[in-house]
Amino acid sequence: MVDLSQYLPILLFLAVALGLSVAFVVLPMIVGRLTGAHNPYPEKLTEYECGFPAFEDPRNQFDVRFYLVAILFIIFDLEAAFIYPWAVSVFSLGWTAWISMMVFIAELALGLAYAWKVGALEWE
Amino acid sequence: MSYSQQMMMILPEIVLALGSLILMMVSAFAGHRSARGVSWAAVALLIGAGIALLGPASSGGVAFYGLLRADAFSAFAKLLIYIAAAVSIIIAPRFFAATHGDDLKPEYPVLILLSAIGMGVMVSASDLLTLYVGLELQSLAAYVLASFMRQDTRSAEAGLKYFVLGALASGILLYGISLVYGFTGSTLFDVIALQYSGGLSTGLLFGLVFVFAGLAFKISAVPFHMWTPDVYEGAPTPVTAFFASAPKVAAMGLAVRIAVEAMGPAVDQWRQIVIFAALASIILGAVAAIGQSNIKRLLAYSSINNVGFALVGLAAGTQAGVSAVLIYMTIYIAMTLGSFLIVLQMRDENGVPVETIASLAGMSRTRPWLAAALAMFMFSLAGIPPLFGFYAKFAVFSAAVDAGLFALAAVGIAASVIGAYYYLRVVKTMFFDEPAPAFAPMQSKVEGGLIAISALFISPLGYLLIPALLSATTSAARALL
Amino acid sequence: MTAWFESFGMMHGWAWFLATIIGILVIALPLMLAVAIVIYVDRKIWAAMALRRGPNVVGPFGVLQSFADGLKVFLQETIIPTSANKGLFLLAPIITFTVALIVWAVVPFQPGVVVANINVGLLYVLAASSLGVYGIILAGWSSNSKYPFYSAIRAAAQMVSYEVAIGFVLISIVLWAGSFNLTTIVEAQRSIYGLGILNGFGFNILLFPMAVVFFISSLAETQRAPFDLTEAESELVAGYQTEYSSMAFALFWLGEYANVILMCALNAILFWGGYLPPFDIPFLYVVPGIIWLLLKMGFFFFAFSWVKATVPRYRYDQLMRLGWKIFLPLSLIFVFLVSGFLMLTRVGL
Amino acid sequence: MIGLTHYLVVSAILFTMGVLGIFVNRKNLIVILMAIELILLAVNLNLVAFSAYLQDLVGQVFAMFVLTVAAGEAAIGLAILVIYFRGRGSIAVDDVNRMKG
Amino acid sequence: MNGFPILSIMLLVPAVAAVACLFLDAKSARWLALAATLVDLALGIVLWASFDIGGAQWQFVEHSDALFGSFSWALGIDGFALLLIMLSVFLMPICIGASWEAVTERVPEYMAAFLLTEVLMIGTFAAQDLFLFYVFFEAGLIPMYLIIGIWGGVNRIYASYKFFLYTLLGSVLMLIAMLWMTQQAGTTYIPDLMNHDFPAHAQTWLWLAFFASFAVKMPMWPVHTWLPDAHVQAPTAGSVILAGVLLKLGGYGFLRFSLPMFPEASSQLIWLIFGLSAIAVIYTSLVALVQSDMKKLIAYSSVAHMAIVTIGLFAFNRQGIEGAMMIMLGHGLVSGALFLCVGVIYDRLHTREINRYGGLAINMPRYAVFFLLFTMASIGLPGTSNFVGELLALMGTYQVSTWTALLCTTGIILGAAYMLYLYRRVVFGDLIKDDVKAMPDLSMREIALLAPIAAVVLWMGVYPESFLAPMRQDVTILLNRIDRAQPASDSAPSAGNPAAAAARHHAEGEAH
Repeated sequence: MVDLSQYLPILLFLAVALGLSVAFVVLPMIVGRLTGAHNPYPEKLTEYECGFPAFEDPRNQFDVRFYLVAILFIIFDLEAAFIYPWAVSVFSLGWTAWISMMVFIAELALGLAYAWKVGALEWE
Repeated sequence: MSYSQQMMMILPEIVLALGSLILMMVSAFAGHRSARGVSWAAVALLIGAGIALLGPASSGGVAFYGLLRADAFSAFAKLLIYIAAAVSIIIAPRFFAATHGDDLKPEYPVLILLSAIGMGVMVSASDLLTLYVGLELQSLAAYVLASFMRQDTRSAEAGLKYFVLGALASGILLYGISLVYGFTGSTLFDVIALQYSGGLSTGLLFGLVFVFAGLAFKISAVPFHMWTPDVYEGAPTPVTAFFASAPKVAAMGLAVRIAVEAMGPAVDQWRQIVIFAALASIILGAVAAIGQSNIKRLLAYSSINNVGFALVGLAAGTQAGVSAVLIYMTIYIAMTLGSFLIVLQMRDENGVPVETIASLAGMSRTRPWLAAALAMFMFSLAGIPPLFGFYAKFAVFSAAVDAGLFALAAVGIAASVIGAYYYLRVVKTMFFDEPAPAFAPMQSKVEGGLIAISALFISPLGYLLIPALLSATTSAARALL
Repeated sequence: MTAWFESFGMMHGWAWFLATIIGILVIALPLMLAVAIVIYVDRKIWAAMALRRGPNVVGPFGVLQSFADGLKVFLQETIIPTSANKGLFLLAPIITFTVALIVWAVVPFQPGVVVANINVGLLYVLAASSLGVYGIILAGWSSNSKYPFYSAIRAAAQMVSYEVAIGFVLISIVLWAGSFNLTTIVEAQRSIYGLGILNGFGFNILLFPMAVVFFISSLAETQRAPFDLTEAESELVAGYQTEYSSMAFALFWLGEYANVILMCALNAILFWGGYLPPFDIPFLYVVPGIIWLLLKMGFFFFAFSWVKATVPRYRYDQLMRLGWKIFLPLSLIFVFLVSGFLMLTRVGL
Repeated sequence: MIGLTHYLVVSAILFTMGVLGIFVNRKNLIVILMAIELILLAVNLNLVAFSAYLQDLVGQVFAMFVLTVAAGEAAIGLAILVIYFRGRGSIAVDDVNRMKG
Repeated sequence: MNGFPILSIMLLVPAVAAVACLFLDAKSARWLALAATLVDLALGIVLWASFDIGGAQWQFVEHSDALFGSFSWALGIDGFALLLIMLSVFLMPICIGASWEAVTERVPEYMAAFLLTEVLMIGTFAAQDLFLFYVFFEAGLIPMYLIIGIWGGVNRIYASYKFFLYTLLGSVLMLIAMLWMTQQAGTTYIPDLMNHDFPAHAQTWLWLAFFASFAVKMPMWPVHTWLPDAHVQAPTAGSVILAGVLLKLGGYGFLRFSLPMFPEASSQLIWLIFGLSAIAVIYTSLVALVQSDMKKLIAYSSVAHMAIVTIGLFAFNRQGIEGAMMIMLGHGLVSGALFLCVGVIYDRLHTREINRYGGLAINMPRYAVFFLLFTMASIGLPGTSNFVGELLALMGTYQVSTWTALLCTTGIILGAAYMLYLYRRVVFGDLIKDDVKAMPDLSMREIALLAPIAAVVLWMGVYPESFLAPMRQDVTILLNRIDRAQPASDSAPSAGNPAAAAARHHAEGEAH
């Protein structure tokens, strides 16, 4: 199996970073209680609005174009996953590999052109 | 083998892929008004791809380090797929024009083409990876097609169901594939077959079971059939016609190829699964269809039922069995496309499509030819001679009996009588009942012509085609076994 | 350092563990310190460009301003709105800050000085920085308040849009370097092109446009001006952090600046030679690599502030257009050009 | 030492959770999409574990394909979900019942 | 006639006419149908005339392998088939004539359905390929389904379904058996199969599968229940063709397949046939006795008559088989004629209730005469066709099973009872009902329909040799084939023949 020990520091790093972040969030809350800064009351705990109660559900429907961006992102970002391995091996694989990937990129480009033309990228 | 030779083997796919990309651009730049042009161009492409099958695409053998196989089997299945796809494209424009003014979008033929490419890859696959890519290409386009009428909640719901269960099926299939890969150490069908010939470990058995379960989803065999009626009902009728024909051929072709080519040595194991699925599909498809009032749902259960019969051929696992499956699918798509063509004609005087069986009442008096054609399709689906549907059943049961599966054959064919009951109901409604309001007259000569062609094909005249069909399917089957 | 601990008779495993933890802390703690300084510097530069004085009360020239701010928020009350989803609300800043920190695990400061010298370092950078979106989305969603929600959605869309462009830009780098390992990438920039003495892909005529694209994308990725629409006060109050207070609020700021510093580092490492001196002249190597790296990062940070001070804010549609209609096609074309050029020169016809 | 079996067991658990997530979940369609991803995750875990065990790269290549195709699938699923939501105004699983038969 | 594909032509003529009918109006369709059936009749007469009695077993053979791939277009007839084909072509013009005025709705389709039925009937009798036979045999369902369903009575839908599904279920099992047989024997050619010895253990299953199909078609008790429903609901001509020809398909099947192909199984399961037949004769005769619907009565009588056919067939001797054939022919004519007679008065009064009639002898004397003739023929009065058949069949049966013969003979007596009772109630008595009084006597058209049948019925009764001669040689061949399985006889006390007994014992041993 692949030697995963190189990745162990990353795990440690993650633990340390997580510990630091949690500490930064939790400590002030404890300190707040100790110092008496912790003093909630209902008005303080309402969500931010322009001076009067909110009219509608804040998690209302939002523009479908955001979904569109999400969908396009998924496509383009993950199709790039094919290109990464290719990028480090194309020179040993030769022209066949290069042409194949160019065909693939051309298809991606056509997809982009299609999305562009049908207005999926418009934000007016 | 040179690179260009290998490219020649996938010429049909190349033609379709390039063509569909170009058409996609055309549809983006020219917009709605290009719909008809794109449709006919797509049909032309399918014809072109069909012609391209004549070359090395049908005789080339193995290409791309064993990933793909261009043989008679794949060529035959592709031919069926292209025909079904072309018909599905031709029948679409009028339906969409008639359905709350939602004009046909030029993307429709493009999606069908993309799906057809995927199906072509499926039936040519000789590696699990190719299989998966082809399957997904087909499925992804199909999901979109199912929810193509965006304003219609039923269509969206159909798309959703199709997507969820289709994705689940892919997942199950993939899980099986991962096990097969892990325990055989390869994704190439021939290597897998070697491993399977040396006895069956638990892992291999599990892999086999999951793979077959996933495939059962795709061909809508019981117990993984539950999406079929809803999707068939909800999807736009031309799309339903497409679903009932081409992907069935592709998935069945794939199932046959995996069963025979990759898991051939484990025939005793998968035969049990196939036999169970076949009988359950035949019986459930027939019984559940009885209570239906919507013609599209009825045809959905009919497709489940028919898949069961086709699986009987696969259960035989012999060359004759494979050939019988292909014969069955050939005749089946003619029957099912014909039936859906007639469903498309079911429009009230305002041109709004209707789907209830009751609205067919007395059609033999208002539209005698249409009624006669539908009656032929129904009798043929029921497998009553002298219609060609009989020969389809004859072929599969003949193969099953030759392979010694008497019980399967006997139970299966006895259950076909249940199926006959609901097919008869349609005929009864059309011929015996008092006429309901007549449908709007048929406007399209093309559709009339297609109905006539498919009706002629399944009429007794179809028997004259048996020698040709038999030699084609036999050489196709020989390519596998 | 492991060997040093081992000399005290420790087991190898423990020695390694201690050494790694110390290494991590050596990065993380100064980083937080750096963030504090950087915030101060940012404000100073900004002020200077606007002919203002900037922070100047706490400490000499106001250098302690950030620390005072930190102490203040630390002592503040943590307010959690009643309508918020409490667990997620607190989780959001934790994620943001954690993610901002962990990317540093693969950044090489000198030859061999790196916490985890993994072979797919660049992929790790991409993967870890993508996670930042979660913090923002969670913050906006869990606040259960209008403005944070809209802001979070915008921020997410913006980040993912530019991530696409960045993904393709990096491919050009990888093609040239032939590796995902960041150290290897830095080493690959040693005097390869550009008159034989310049160190850095950015000096290469084929990669320079990509360097520019990457720089601008990193602005957008960190939601710095002119792409700071998520915090456009006139529209969205304070963006997704609107409901936050105390250290939770500060963590977003810390995370944001940590990301800014990271982006500066990445710009330096990927395009401008990292710890290498800018010129491939032997005596420049006398200066330790880390100094060169810090200098380059400092330069980029200055550029970040400069932009912030001088460029007006983009509209959202302009922002998206830039990402999808200009950068993405451009980066695709450069993948073609770069790989084609390299094929011709390395493989030949 | 962690061996192949451990990976397979984890993968099997994930797979089961995914399948159960689809059939048991009665609440939200998004959860179903996530359950599908979980299944694919299980598959990828299997593939990569086998690939490492067999010293054979095909499994990893396969995993890459699964990843990307799954992305496409998720994109389409999301799109269909949006269409459905705009038509029905709900993504509760129990509301997916326009057709019964 | 060498090389002239007369059988194919006989199939082609009505087939083409059927398609043509669909394009015509009612009047032309009638004439076209009549013309086509008459042409077929003429061809049939030519066929009979040129049939070489005592010549080759199979005549007019046509064979084309290439046509269908897995099975071939093989036609050819022996004596049995010849006679049944003659029966079909003879009855068809009469059926068309019978519907001339009775059917007014959707005439073109009606005529097409009938012509199609004719094609399929001739095809069934002439087919020499196992699957070609099956196709023709089974396809007959479609036109009959439509005929009953569209032009039938009130309860037509139920009847049509019952007819269709019963028959289908029986047939599909036969198909499986056929598939196995062809695989085993390596041929689909019926004459070859008839000489193929299937293993005894398999024979039982195959025999049962075939039995499932033919028993329904025949129909044998207890699967006969579709028949009364179908008869009652079908239009007159439909009943005629159903009783006249379609019921004979079952008998023909036993004769063509069950006996020569599975002699051991036939012999082994003879108790089944005899038992069911004996029950059928008595039970259905009793049921017929209490019917108030004329068609139903005749339908039940058909079941009883067909039961005598089955016992005759399975008597394993010349008398039995020849007798069974004679009953099939005779019953085809007589029951057809009886249905026509019912149709005649039904056309006038639109009821089949026996009690609604009475005293027809007074105002419809010509009708009464014809009706009397056919009633007597049905009873089996000497001089009529059925006498010959029933006598021979019972004689044959007596040699095998005294008891069966005895029980079945009671059927003859009961038959006399219900037929005479029917005749008494309809034709005799006082003419009191006004609407009955207003009924006119037979028209020329109706006489033209009934007279030929009457002539043939008398001909068969007086000179049966014309009909026995063509099949004599075939019976011999069949007997040679099945002789080895000859069942034990309980009524022929003899000195005993050790060799035959040993052979029989051996055969039975095999069968077990």
